[in-house]
Amino acid sequence: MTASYLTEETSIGSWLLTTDHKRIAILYALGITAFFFLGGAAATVIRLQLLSPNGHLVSAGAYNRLFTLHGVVMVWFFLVPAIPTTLGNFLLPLMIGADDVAFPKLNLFSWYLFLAGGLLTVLSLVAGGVDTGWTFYTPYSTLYSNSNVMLAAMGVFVVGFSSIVTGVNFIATVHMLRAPGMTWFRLPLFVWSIYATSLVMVLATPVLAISLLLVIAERVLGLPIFDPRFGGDPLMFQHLFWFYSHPAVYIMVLPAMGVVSEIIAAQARRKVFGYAFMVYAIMGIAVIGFLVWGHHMFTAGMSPYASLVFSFLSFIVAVPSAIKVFNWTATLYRGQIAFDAPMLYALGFLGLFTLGGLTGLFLASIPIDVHVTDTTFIVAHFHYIMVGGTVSAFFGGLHFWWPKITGRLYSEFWARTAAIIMFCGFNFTFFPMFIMGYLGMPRRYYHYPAQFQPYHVMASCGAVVLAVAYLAPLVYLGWSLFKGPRAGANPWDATGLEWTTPSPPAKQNFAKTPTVTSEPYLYHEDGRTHGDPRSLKPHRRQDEPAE
Amino acid sequence: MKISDRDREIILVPVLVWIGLMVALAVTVTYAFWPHAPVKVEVALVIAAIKAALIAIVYMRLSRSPPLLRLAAVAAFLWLLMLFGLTFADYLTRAPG
Amino acid sequence: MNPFSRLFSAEASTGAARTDAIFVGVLAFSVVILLVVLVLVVGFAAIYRRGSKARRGDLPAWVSREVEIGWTAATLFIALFIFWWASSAQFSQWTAPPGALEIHVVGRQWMWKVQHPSGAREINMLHAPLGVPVRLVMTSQDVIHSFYVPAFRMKQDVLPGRYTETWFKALRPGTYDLYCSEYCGLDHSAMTGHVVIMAPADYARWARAQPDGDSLATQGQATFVSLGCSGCHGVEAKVAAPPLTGVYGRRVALADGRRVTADETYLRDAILDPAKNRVAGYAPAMPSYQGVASEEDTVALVAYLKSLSAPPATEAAR
Amino acid sequence: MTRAALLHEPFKNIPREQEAFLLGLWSFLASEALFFGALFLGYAVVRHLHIAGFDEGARHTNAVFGTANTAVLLTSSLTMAVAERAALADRARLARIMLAATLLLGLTFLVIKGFEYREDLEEHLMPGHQFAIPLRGAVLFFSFYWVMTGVHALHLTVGLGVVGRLFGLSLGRRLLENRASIQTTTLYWHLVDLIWVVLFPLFYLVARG
Ligand code: HEA
Ligand code: HEA
Ligand code: HEC
Ligand code: CUA
Ligand SMILES: [Cu+2]
Repeated sequence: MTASYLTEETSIGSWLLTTDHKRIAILYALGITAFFFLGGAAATVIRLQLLSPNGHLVSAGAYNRLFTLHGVVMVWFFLVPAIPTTLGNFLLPLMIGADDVAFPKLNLFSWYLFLAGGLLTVLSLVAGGVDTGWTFYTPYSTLYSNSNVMLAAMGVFVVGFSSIVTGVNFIATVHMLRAPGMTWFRLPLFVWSIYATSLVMVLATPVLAISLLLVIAERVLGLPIFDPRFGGDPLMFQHLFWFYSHPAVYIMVLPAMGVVSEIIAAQARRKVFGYAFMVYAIMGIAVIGFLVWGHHMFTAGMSPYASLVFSFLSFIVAVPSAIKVFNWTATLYRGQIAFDAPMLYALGFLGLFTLGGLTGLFLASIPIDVHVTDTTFIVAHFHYIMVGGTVSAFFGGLHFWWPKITGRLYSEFWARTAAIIMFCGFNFTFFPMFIMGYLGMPRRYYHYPAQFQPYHVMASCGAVVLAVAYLAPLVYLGWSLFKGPRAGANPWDATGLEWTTPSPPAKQNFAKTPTVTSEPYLYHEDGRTHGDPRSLKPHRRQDEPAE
Repeated sequence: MKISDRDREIILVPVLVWIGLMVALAVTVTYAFWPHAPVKVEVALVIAAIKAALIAIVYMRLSRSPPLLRLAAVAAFLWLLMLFGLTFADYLTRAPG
Repeated sequence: MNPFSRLFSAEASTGAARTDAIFVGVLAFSVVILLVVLVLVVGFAAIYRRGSKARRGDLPAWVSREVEIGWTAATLFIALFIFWWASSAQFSQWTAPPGALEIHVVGRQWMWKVQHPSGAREINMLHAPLGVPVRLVMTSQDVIHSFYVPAFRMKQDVLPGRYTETWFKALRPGTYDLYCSEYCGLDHSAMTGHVVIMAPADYARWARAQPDGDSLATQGQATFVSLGCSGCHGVEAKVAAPPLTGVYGRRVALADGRRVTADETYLRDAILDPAKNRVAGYAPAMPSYQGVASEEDTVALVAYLKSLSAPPATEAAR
Repeated sequence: MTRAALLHEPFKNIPREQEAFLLGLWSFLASEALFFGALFLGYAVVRHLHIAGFDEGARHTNAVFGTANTAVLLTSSLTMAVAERAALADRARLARIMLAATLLLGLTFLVIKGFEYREDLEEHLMPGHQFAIPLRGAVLFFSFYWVMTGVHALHLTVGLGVVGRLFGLSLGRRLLENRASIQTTTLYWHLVDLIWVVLFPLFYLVARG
């Protein structure tokens, strides 16, 4: 057996100075895992504190720092980079038949930026934390907060720059390095989704950078940019912030949609239904997503006419998401559906994203939003999409490509069990928040009126279940690294160039540049067989090594 | 010394554009300081736009770039339009005062 | 009371019932859509599980581009319908009906200060009459807060440096929770209070019984003198300053050519930021009272200036 | 060194690699456009809210410095454009001279800007307790003035770095091989110039005469 990208060189230096996209993906994965558990630890303390209406597990100031840390870390250091920089980095070149991303050194540089941003943020934590909420609203963040706003904002600024660099890299890669015959409409949907995500990263992130820069300028140099005493307008900050942060939610969900498309097609052994529409939907979400940011400001003191426009556009942006949901559903029709762990995660995504997305429609309706904005209803909405949706999809993708990345097979039993526990624990944690949110429970509340306690207790119990489900993969995936059976090149019998390479791939992805001659997802041949099981590949993945 | 085609491309075109830019600069400064001239801000911005376009199209070679690169430039412009358009949808329709 | 027994907390204002109706409507749509998706997914998953005997093969002819366009159009239609329904309900209700009782709210870390037209003041409490539209004119002394009364389904951010407003018409007497729902620092979760809705006669009695005495406008009149406004705007003033009788609601021509209607925000700006709207035909002599007049002074001054317009808007409701 | 040696992984041919560099850079420029665009937006919004104060502030900047700097920067764009065209046409000497000129002009800009900043500070135009203009809004004008010119100067400094690198290569006679670097550096320099062209009227011209 020839050396894989993992074994070719093994020194620490060969990792830290690598320009191999696959190794960089691993580096990112390590960082992201650390941040996920850091954010998760904060969530754990939040949930413990909220067990009782006026508990004193932590102080009010510490509570505020905890949810800020949780939001900042989970959004910028976990979910925004999660799929693009790990699965995206690993798979993008493989899927389009390239040997690496367009600018390999820049790719490594981007990881160091990520690391630097992360260190700054951790530093702000060590130095006492930040208490502004992940939204950094002025004038609280500029004039009133006594916490380390500057360090944290700089951390986010730097990691934003890392985002931009990664986006630029991926855009150039998709445009310039597709293998011969890999036309745009032969690209796997995952590639499309990463491409769309990159566009959003490149065009939205600079605006976040500016909004944070202005906050820093006001705090450090005393320039009264948002200071109402001097006529500055705090709402301007909100416009700038949400111009980034709404598109950013699509940075967080588009790659997940890509992952799910791959998994569902492979597990249902069916061509993705309405491929072209899926592509239009991805691009539509990416572009229209830039036009709806004002829906975070319905009660902020914005002009009612602007609210109307933003509400309208928010309903429009829901339509491409609907197209995707229906197409995934239709892909199942007449399939040969297997229920391996990745599929369980993908189906979990489908349900939870739909529910979370539909509650987005509630929020886009102005009268409802006036009532529920800044309540736990919002908290539930975005956890449904981001945790129920994207994190599930991330886990699905991780399991799906685990054999490719590591060359090992994980325990299917434990993986399915974890998937199911995760789904249950998730609903248990966050569904109560919809109810108490509609009853009026404000978010970011350290103490709360006693009538909400039953819901909070439910949520906290659910969170325990959820924590177990998130810790489990650490164990069984870790175990598989050493003891798992070796994986063949294509354990799922899936289409896609990445499966034509050995598992794990060699350092140079393709000994010979592949030529593409057909559309993606040609699973139909199986499906044609009118349910005759004999012509099928074995039910589960093939566990024997290929070579 | 006679000007070859190459020199024309290398030197003449950039110099002509530079002359255009300097003239525009002179015009915009003069107009700005002209007492009581109307629509000053608008004129200044239009001239700035012309200068920016000259730089982008000739110096940055948008006129000869592959469509893809032009698309990137156009995208930047469109996205700026969204940013300004919708933000001012708020500010211009706020209650008077 | 058992909180599981009902999804809705009390609907205590006209707006509450409206919001709940829209909520239930959107909920119905969503449940149907969610059920359709779930039934299809689970159904397909069961029928087409790997190895089942169900018919496979190419898709039937009717499943094609048209289906795709069909459900896109249907979704668009539903989305637009919900938008239209929710927004039209909201838009007709955006501003308070004329003649609403006007109560001023000033938020600060971490309390609510309320000033009634009668001059009564209270903290973390808002007494208001039943069945009368109440308009809240609000501002903040420091950071952004948000005035939230779940029972009214009503919320409005309260911003430093400007007025925001909202309104309600209470339908049921009682005491309701008031929260600050925009994160505002350490004691954000302690910035709560109560709204007490009482019969109009009781409200009038309550207001009279408050020790603060003078009405807000009268307090404003005193401030008008003590801050020296009357030195310029008074009858015998030597400075040429616009007369302020009837200023509220007037169309004012400004020096830069704009014409605006003098509302509360305009009056507030005139006091705190006169450079913003210079009145045409006068020297720009009006000084800024930023830092001199507190938010409460300003509220009183604005109330006084409004009382100079006949008929005083606040009088009708009383 | 031969041209072929310049082909980097993962590219298979040079024209594609070149175009990839250009596309990458243009994407980055689009990002930069939104970066400054957000600042322009801030300026526009606050000016909309405080026209009088903004215009008063704008009368306090020094239009002589501003105009001189615009001329300097436009000229540097000329020299940079010539440098690029010369390098691509294999005229190393001309390219080297023009790169040096660009560096000098860029430095001149920073020096002039330095003098201007000093004067601004002496006139108490830095927002703070001693700020010179009492009119409301003026202090916001100057907040944007400092941030935007500062961020621009930072970009220019980075530009000097990358142009300096090219100049270094040209000294080592290795300039002509680095076509991608030449083109991307030129684009970046022009963008920095372009942004100044828009900044200039906003800070120096809007309320004169
Ligand atoms: C990945 C993250 C993500 C995603 C994808 C979304 C998607 C959507 N979001 Fe969400 N949102 C957040 C993350 C996300 N959101 C976060 C983090 C916040 C809070 C930030 C904070 O304040 O801290 C927030 C807040 C938020 C608000 C502001 C609430 C407030 O603070 O007052 C609004 C308001 O309109 C909103 C709307 C929407 C809409 C309409 C969509 C749509 O894109 C959803 C589209 C999907 C569907 C609609 C489901 C599938 C469709 C069908 C099954 C067909 C049926 C559909 C129709 C009939 C139209 N979101
Ligand atoms: C983007 C991704 C993301 C993710 C993945 C999560 C994951 C979770 N979040 Fe998240 N959350 C946000 C994004 C995210 N959140 C954002 C943006 C906010 C808004 C912040 C703000 O208001 O500013 C928020 C706010 C928020 C709140 C509201 C706080 C408030 O308003 O007062 C709550 C409350 O329950 C909560 C809970 C949870 C829980 C239980 C999880 C769980 O899914 C987490 C599960 C994971 C684990 C439990 C990890 C397991 C590891 C361990 C258990 C190790 C423990 C180790 C030690 C304790 C040493 N979150
Ligand atoms: C030094 C003189 C002076 C003082 C003191 C003064 N003003 Fe004025 N005020 C003016 C002048 C002159 C104008 C018209 C020009 C302008 O808009 O600046 C004006 C305009 C106004 C307007 C706008 C009138 C309109 O027709 O639209 C209001 C309202 C107002 N002042 C209220 C006040 C209040 C309240 C105070 C005290 C807190 C006050 N003024 C103190 C001189 C003064
Ligand atoms: Cu005041 Cu939160
Ligand atoms: Cu949003």
